[in-house]
Amino acid sequence: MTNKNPYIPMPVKISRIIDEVDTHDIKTFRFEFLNKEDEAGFKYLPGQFGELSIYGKGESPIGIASSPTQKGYVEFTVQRAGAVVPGMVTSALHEMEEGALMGIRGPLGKSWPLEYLEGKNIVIVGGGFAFTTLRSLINYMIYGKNRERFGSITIIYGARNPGLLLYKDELIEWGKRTDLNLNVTVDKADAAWKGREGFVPAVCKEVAPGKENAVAVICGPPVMIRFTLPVFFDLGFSKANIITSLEMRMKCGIGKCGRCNVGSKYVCTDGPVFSLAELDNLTQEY
Amino acid sequence: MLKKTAINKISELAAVLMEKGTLLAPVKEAAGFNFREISDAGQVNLHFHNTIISPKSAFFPQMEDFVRYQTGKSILEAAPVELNLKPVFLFGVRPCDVKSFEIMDIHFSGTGAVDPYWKKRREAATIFGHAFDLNEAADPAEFYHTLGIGAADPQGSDIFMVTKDNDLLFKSITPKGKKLLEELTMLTEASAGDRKYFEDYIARGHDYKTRFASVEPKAIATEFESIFDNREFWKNVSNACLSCGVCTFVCPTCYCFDICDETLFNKGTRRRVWDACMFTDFTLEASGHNPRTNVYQRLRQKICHKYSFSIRKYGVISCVGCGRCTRYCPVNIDIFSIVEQAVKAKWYKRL
Amino acid sequence: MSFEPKILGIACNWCTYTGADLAGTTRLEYPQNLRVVRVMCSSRINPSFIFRAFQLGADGVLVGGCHPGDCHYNTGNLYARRRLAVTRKILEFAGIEPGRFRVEWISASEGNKFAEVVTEFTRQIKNLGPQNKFKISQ
Amino acid sequence: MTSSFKSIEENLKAEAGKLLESGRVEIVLAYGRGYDENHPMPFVAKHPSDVANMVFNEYCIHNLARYLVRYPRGTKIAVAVKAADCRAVIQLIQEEKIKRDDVVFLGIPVYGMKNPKTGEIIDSKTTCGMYNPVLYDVLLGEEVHGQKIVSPYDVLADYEAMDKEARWAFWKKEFDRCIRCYACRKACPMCYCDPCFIDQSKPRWGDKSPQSHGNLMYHLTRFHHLAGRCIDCGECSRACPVDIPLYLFHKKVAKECEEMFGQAAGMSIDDKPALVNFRVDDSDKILE
Repeated sequence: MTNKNPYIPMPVKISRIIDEVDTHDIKTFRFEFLNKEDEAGFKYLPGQFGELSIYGKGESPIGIASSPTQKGYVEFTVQRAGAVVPGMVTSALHEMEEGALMGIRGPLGKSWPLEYLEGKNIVIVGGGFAFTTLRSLINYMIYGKNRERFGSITIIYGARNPGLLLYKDELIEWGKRTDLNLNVTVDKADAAWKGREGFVPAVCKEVAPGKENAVAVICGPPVMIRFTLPVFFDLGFSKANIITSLEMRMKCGIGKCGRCNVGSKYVCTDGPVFSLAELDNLTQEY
Repeated sequence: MLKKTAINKISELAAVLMEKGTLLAPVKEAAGFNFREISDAGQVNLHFHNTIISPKSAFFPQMEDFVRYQTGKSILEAAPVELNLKPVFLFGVRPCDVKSFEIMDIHFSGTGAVDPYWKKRREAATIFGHAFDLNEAADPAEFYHTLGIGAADPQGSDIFMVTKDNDLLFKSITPKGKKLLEELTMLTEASAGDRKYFEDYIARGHDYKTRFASVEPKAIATEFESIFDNREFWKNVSNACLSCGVCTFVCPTCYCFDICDETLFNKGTRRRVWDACMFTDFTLEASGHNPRTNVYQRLRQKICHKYSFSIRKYGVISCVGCGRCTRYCPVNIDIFSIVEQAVKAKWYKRL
Repeated sequence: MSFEPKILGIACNWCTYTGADLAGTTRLEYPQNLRVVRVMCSSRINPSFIFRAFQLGADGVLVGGCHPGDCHYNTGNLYARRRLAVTRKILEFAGIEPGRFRVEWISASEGNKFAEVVTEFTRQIKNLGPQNKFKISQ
Repeated sequence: MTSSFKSIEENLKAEAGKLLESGRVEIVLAYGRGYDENHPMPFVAKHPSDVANMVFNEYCIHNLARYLVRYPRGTKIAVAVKAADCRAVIQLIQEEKIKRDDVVFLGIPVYGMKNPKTGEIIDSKTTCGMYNPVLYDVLLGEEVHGQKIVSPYDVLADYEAMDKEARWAFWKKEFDRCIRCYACRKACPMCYCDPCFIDQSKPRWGDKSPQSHGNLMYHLTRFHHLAGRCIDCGECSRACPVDIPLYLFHKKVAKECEEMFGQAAGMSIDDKPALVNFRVDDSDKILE
């Protein structure tokens, strides 16, 4: 994208919409590029994000939920925002139908540190809606020969109730694999739920992944992070080996507009992926 | 190359430049001077100290249109707005403001993604720098000297102008400036006396003191980092702050912007518009979370961005001491007083 | 072609809007220039509606509410009276002809009055000509 | 002739010191040193030792009522108020943003205040033209008597005499200069909405870019929101970096409100703001 204007979105078609949860406010959108060269230029890795762009509404930075191993399309899982600030883009997106055209800019930001993760035991901890880029990472790591590049993979994923779990079909597929230690939990079970019940931090403690040669990748709501981190500290994980993804208001996504500035970093270009050790060096304003 | 003309013939020069392209020069308006596109050569007025809005608006206008679209129509019909610029002559820029372009270059085109708008506008422009009048007292708000910028520094300009009695001397600094100066046949050759005067003037510019003694810029970043969490300090210096956008809008090195879709009668434009870290909703996320809800956090962001983050990220202080923020602050907050206090903050023990 | 003004009507649900209905059902004739928006009470009208209407090309704005004392919510129109009086003064000082903005109290039974007011106001706006001050050019 | 600024400063320091010492208030809002004599700043004293840094001179024009709503409800605050500032505090009490019991009015009777940008005396031109605070707990000087009383609305005469075309041309030109820095609303003691209507995205009342239509919407609506509430301190106009004479419009609206509703803003804590009030016998004439 060197010669292209980085502010102009590429046209895409919504080829599929998946209603993910019972509350119908989280949907996964599958986009196909209209121009082949755009698709070829959109080289991304798990953890990066894109700006979903609808003219007349604006742009919204969203993590990429698909894995680069899934060819021919990209997926974004989007929650309709608007509890406090009306989410213009996400509301409009939720009204759209398959076949509609819109725009994407990206890929933006830094990915999960795949090279660093190679050869290590990976512990993935996700909570609620923040599971999207972790899903990308998991699908990337378990794809074909990629799996050999990583050690054991432990997944701990929680939602408030069974109806709010994302990617239900994939969870079933992952559960069948022997090379994954999948732990899905809900805060509150319903009659049909046969899995674990309990909060993510408690499940982490129970599963107790070993710290040896291990990296924890954690994404979730602030309250989950707050109670999960101490568990990993107790397990002996160092701050350099706990990795997370920041959320910040972004506009341009390319480090120009100044909005996502935290200390001397821009979340959009220097992040959104940071290790806790890196975050410690940042000013605490995010 | 050094050339000259009489100051009262400035409108003739303006007319020539207007024929060659777009001329942006100081114009006297109700509240003071501002750089404007000149439509009448008589408007150019060099009897100014400095403009209200900095000349950054020549390269980074308050509104920059990206795309025109129509609601209800396909994205494929949206049309990017192409910048087709004639040569631009930015006339009468003060040395401190010239320096600001260099700092903004690092941000917009020197690191990471290249901002095509800034780059194109910058390439289209020829800058006529203009020394401050050394016989006039410095404005109390200014402090460019403190930041190592002389009142008559020609670096960064393509052509640099110095006033000598009733004449205006022009010296080419860059090849681009030299080429233009050669084309400006209405200017006359300067004498040897003029040349000496010019060189002396530039040297004198370094002795032209603005209000503060020099400080060590490199030390400042560290100082600010060490007091970032000193909430008491920041609350104290921001007690008066109204959290308006004046300081950032007049600043030559503030670059934050918003990207807005503005639609009327089904026709719209996606454009960038200046934004300010001092506004309450600057960091408000769609989730409702806002990491900077207090005035002190926003003022701290603004000052640390210029005097600490920028040094760490780009290696320069993102401030040129033009004094605009201080001059136009409704409650007289002075950025450099805060910097001074911060440097002393090690000893600043407040309960 | 003669000038056909665009007039925005904002009518309260309980009186003026019902009055307009009555004018319609009794087949009273009045000009077609008025487009009516129904609100629950004249006090619901944000003055910005009126500024915005003028910006988006209205040549006149007519507000209709219950007669003072008859408000469905007891006092809504009494607040509205003060507020809209200020709106009028602001428009006037900004340079908009005051005749372009009118507030009328029209009850549910006054179909006749509704037709008369609309007729008279439309004529007045026609005399004033197009409103080009606030109007945003397309 | 000017007020004795020095003695006001002395009194201010003494009273502020006493109030902080006794614990009657937690905060004193007053004026402190700026980067030079002509540029004093709003100043917050929290300790008796802070009062030494207070100043008062003819450039202490800021309306400190602006800062009252920044502190949590119930904070005991003493605030130095000139006549217009005092009316702003009263208006805030009327609007129940603060409680009378939480505020100590340090009244400053004064004339000859100057705008540091222009050096002109602002008494009735851009402020309400009163010299003595209408309400105070402590008076920091002698009441001003014998000064010429000038109606604050006199400056409007030229504009009221313009025909509507000229007035529109005047305001269009002024509003078009607006750069939307929002200094006016931030300097205004009565502008405390969060979020401000112009920052809302649903509905979006005006675009963020500084174009004619958005500027017009922002300013007219702001004038409307301040109708019957503006106490004519003139801070909006002085805060404006491009010198838009907002005070003229505010004065005009205040004048009309006073004529229509028989009440000026911020004159008594027992009043109700004119636009959240009504009289059954309000005349329909006001709509004509």
